Amino acid sequence: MNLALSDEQEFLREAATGALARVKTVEAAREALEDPSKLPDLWTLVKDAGWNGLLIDEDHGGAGLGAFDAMLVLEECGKVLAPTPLLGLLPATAILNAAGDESLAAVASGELRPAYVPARPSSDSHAEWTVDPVGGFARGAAPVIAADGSVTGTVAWVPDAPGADLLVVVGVDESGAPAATVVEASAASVEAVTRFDATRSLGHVTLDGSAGRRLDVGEGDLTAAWYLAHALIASESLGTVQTTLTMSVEYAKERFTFGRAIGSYQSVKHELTEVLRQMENARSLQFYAGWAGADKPEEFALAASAFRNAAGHALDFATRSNINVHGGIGATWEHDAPLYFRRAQLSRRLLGGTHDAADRVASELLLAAAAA
Amino acid sequence: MNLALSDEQEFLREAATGALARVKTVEAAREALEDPSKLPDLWTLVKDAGWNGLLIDEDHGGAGLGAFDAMLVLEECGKVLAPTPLLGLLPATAILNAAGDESLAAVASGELRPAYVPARPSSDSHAEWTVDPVGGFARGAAPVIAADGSVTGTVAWVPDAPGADLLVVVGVDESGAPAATVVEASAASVEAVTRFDATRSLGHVTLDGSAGRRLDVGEGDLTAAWYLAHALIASESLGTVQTTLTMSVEYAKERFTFGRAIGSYQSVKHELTEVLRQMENARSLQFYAGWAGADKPEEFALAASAFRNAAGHALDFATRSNINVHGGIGATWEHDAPLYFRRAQLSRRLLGGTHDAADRVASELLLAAAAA
Amino acid sequence: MDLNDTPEQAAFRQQVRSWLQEHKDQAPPSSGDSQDTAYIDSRRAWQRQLAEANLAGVTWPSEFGGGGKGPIEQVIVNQEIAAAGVPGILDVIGIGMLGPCLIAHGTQEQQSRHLGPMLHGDEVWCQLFSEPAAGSDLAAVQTRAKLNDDGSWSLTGQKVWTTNAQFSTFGLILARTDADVPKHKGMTMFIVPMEAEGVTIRGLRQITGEAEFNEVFFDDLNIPGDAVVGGVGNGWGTALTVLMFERLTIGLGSEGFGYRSDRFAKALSVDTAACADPEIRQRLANLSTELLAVRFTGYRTLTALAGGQIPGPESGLAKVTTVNAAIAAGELLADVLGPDALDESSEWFHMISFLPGLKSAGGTEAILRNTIGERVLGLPPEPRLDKGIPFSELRAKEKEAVA
Amino acid sequence: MDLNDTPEQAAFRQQVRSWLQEHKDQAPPSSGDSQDTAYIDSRRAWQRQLAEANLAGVTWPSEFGGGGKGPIEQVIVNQEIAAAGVPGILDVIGIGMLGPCLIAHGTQEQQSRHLGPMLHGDEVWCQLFSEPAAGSDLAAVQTRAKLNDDGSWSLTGQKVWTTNAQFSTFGLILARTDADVPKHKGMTMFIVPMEAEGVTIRGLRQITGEAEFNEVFFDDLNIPGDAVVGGVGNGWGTALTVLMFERLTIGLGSEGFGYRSDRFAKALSVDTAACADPEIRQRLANLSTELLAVRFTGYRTLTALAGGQIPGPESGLAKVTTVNAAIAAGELLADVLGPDALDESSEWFHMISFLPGLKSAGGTEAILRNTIGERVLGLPPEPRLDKGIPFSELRAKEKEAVA
Repeated sequence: MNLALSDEQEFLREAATGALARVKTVEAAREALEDPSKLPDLWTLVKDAGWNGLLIDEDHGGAGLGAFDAMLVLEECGKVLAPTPLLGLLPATAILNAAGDESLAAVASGELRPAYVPARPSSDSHAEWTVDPVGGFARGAAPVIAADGSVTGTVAWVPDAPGADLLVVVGVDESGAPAATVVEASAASVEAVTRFDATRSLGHVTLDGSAGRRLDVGEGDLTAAWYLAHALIASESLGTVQTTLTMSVEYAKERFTFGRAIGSYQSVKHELTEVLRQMENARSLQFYAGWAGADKPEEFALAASAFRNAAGHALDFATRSNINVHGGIGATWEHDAPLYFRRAQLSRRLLGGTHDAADRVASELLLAAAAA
Repeated sequence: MNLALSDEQEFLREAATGALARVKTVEAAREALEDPSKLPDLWTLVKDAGWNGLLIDEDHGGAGLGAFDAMLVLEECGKVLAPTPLLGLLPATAILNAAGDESLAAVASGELRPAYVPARPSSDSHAEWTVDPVGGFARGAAPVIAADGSVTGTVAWVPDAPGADLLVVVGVDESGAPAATVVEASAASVEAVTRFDATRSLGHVTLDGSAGRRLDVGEGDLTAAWYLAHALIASESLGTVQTTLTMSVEYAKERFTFGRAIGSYQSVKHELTEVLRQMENARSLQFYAGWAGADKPEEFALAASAFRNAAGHALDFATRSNINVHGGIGATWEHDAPLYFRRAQLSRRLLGGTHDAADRVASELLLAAAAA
Repeated sequence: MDLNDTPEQAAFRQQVRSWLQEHKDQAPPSSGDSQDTAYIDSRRAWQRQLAEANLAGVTWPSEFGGGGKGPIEQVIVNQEIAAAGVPGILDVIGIGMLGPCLIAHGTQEQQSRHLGPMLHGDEVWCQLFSEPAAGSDLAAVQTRAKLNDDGSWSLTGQKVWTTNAQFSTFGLILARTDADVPKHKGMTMFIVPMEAEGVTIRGLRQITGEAEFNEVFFDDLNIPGDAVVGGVGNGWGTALTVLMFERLTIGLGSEGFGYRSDRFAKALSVDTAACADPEIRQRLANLSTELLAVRFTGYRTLTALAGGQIPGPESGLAKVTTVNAAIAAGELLADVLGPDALDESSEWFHMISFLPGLKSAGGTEAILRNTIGERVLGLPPEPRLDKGIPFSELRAKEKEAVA
Repeated sequence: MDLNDTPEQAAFRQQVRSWLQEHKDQAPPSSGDSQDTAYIDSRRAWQRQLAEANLAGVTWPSEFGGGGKGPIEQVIVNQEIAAAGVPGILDVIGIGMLGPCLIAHGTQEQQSRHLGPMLHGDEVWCQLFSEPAAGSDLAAVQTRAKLNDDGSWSLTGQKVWTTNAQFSTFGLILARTDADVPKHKGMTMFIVPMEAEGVTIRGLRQITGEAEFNEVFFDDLNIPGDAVVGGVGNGWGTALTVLMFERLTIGLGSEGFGYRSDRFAKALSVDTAACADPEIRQRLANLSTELLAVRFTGYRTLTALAGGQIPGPESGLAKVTTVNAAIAAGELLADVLGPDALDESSEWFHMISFLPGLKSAGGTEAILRNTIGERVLGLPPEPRLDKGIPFSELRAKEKEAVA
């Protein structure tokens, strides 16, 4: 029984820290709010690090690593708000890899960048596969994929869709069964949208009988991709939480009020201890998701959903608490704290939302209980 | 614009405090956990104070007072966990009074004690009138009242039903429209039940074609009775919150740890300030319910539901926090703190539950928004 | 218990209403760009009209040009102005807090020179208390006023969170005049000219992107000796008067910054999926319950005011409740409406972006809860490490603690 | 990253499992009345069997009769015992915390006299640290041990929250031997006979109605000089060792007191109305997320232990998480099942009634968060008013402050 990282994983993490440290990503996150062109293009950095091939088998030119390794990379990206296209890319590569698709070599080499166009698996409370709508609380219908791979439907708020070469679209076939197809970006319409957090590239994807290559994948692969995306956004959130906790603790030691460092007051001390508690819980669930992803696939849905739920709540709490600890100055444009708050506000509403991840935890537990 | 109590109301409150002070109700609340016979019978006290006739018109022998006056009395009862039958009695008298029923004189004189057998009005999310079930989350069907006043159905956890002479049953007629009938207790089966809080007399009422006198009341009267019951249990809760806050504050001044009174620590100070905040909010909503009850009937449902929601949450928070402030000793059998905790645990689940009161707040707001 | 007007109040309300009916078309829009001089001028002009109709400074004594009325009448005016959909006075801070302070502590010269132009909007005022290192701990101000031989003062330092500074003529500033006595003792209040040389005003952008506050820098500004308000060394006492009137103004203000449950319910009511979701309903219900409570807490405060009582620190709890309920509302709305609720064009963008800062505006929640716990519940105070220590030593201690 | 056994661990697990298969029918029921001597005796006998099979004191050095194994093996034993549905050792406190303390600080005589009978369940031990006025602030103990001329000690005072006192043969007690030095300095640890004259044990009933703890009164009890453990005046250091082993035992314990999400889900899954309610689902999900996290926090702690690290104060966060999640579970279950969930016959009665007390057991959440904030996050400490002051003066100060 051992949850320690392997040497390779430690190295992967350090390499990521080092590579990302060479770009002023946090500064860019603020500047891009007013001038999107200020956002650095990290695609070359991603390719040089080989992250695009992380989940692709070695015999297809990838690194053949696992979900947990991908989580470690996303965590480092989250620490510095790095605008990498990995959240959209990695689940796409996982599906292509499962299908042994012809595009794998080009994807592993970085010639082609795919993006995952997600669909939400059915659950005990929702019989259909669904997608995120542009707005409103009702779920959207999943795209319909024909036998020839052509696909029709609309999926909103797709991470990293703008600029992608390939869209790996998850939807349902005529019989309503989950299916996937890979579409040339040129065959689809992708409306680029950014909201509140300039570092997050999103797209509204509209497919209108768009030609595609039907992928030979099973329901399990498509379900796994959804939860992989959850584990990745959760890891990214976990990284951001770590950064804000460090910021808050430093400030709480230096800022004085009524003759004492504010960190000596229980109100501040206990709030930061609560951030630590939530962060450590999310960290523990990251191990759960990593372990289940590798050794216990039947628990991956529960583990990844619980991880996202915990990390999402931790991110909401930590970013607000970071502003509180800093006082008024922490809510000004020039301060970094609001950038992490912006990240939290948007992340919370992507990929079904933290709220849906929680519902999945209930779904998995209730199904297991009924089965037992 | 003036929310001050009238002199009569101040007098009513002081009289209640004085009358209840003559009985060791809190001590009895503990003893009755092991020996129910230790529970004092406060019926005579109630009659002497004239509370049984509080809501009955003067020309029927009552005091002709309003909902707010009744709330003030229940608040005093809540402060000392007094086991009066008022929660079940007062809404019953309100219905009988609206119907100008022949029993009013006997009820006002205290010869007969009625109990309200409640039904929950329909809402935007539930089209039918329903009742509390014995167990489980699904709502029970309201009793069916025939044209001749006879009634069939089961209503669980009815406050103060055991020992009542008359049952004022709210249900629906054959057409599903709300109706009420008054049944001799002897014509119904009332199973006395107590759970966790020995001061709370409850009954499972089963009516099987029980003969009754159909009451000439409108839907408005029956809806008002439901919300009156909410305003009363909320007032009772508010009283209990005040008592626990006083206990906690006193202890926090006297108990020392690490060389300081525990009340000087922010963790304790802020928790008690939070109890104060929730208590004051509930107090404000008590005024809202009192005002709406008298001058703004169309807002009474919203006001009473919001009041119960606020007071219910305040009671949960205050009774737990009272135990926390007292530390381990506050969770021992001989201490008073657990008695208030018991009250909170049970009250939270009666009359549809705090949870349903909150749903009503949403219901009223959404209906108003849709209408606007 | 009665929320209706007395006959006198009803008559006053009618009179206010009819005046507003007559003049409302001369009113500028209720909101505009606070950087736009033309808009601000229109608001000045409108304040002047209100003042001439005795609808500004309603509670000011009539000898100073005010309405000489009570708090209820002030609320009636606020309610009618809101109902008429026109803006109220421009200089809420001057008329609500600083003018009353001059009336309480100012010299006759200060009163006759300043109160008229303030009331009529000719001269807007700002409050210069907070500093980067003196927020919740206001008595820690470092802005220094040095007495010159000619009896004038030289003012140097930085203030922050200053509303309206960009178009103010005067400001009331709390400055340290003696650093060798304990911190509460060595301060003095001054009137400062905001358009003078040596005063630099810089907008302070919030998360919203708007400069809702300012930073104000004083570089050796010379101010005359008769600019002292309330006496040299009495700055803290004078400041407390201002803060008391601030609570009073908030107490009289209409409920919570326009964060009203009916607005939120309206936005959700159009989404049938959300309306049918019990969890969404519980969240709407809980935050609405808090906001409804705040409304009636306001009426309770007003009842106390009308009874001649001054609102105590507990009135700060209404702010805590309002801010946290509005934060919950922002989360709920964005969860239901989706990321578009976060767009700058969204009705909710400003609320969601502004609230994190509002949470610590006017003192952090922690300090507020300390004050209430000690002054209202009578709990023992925290150990204070800054009591009785000369301000200069205190600063030195902090510096070394961090080093 | 791997949660599976190594070949050696698998072999050990197999060996434990087969022993348990062979002997499980000789085991008493896992739960029984702790006031019932017959039941307790059956648990003693079972512990003896476990000890002879090296399944008690797994991590004790073999020279003291222990298994001489590591923490992982201890967990494997715990897991297999749980899986076999048989009770574990009776004297968790003795074997988990007090025995290891004697091994660390006891004299050779104390070790050879006590460890064997403790291990075999012939003599159960209890921990006598907490007092009515010394809970979170353990160093405030007032139980007094006076040195007699013959070198023996006279012990007088009251202890509280003592588990197993009613059937313990010995106790390890923290007593004040010098009140004229600062509080952490004047304490000493002793071994006390629990069945002697001058020891009164009184059950302390909880909200559940059961006496899950005891109060223990010492009235001039005479104890020999060689009953001192770890040296006179070193009581605090000795106590810290016990507390460290307490954290370790908790770290190795199976997850949170049996408060498991699958149990709660099972109870809800039969109520279709509840299962269809999004708000109920969110509540189940959120508390379950916390409990799942605690399970893997346990594995992380174990990884650290296996790597030779001692669990730090942060491990206390798992207790906070577990207690609060279980409280949320109790609220949820009773909301769904109704008042019958509060009946003494209910599966949930004990949890709902016991948790309010458990919240402050072993130190309040506030003190725990202080410790973690200071020791883990490195935040500055609270001002301490009791530092360096002789204990006797400290008590006087408190008395006058309250008066």
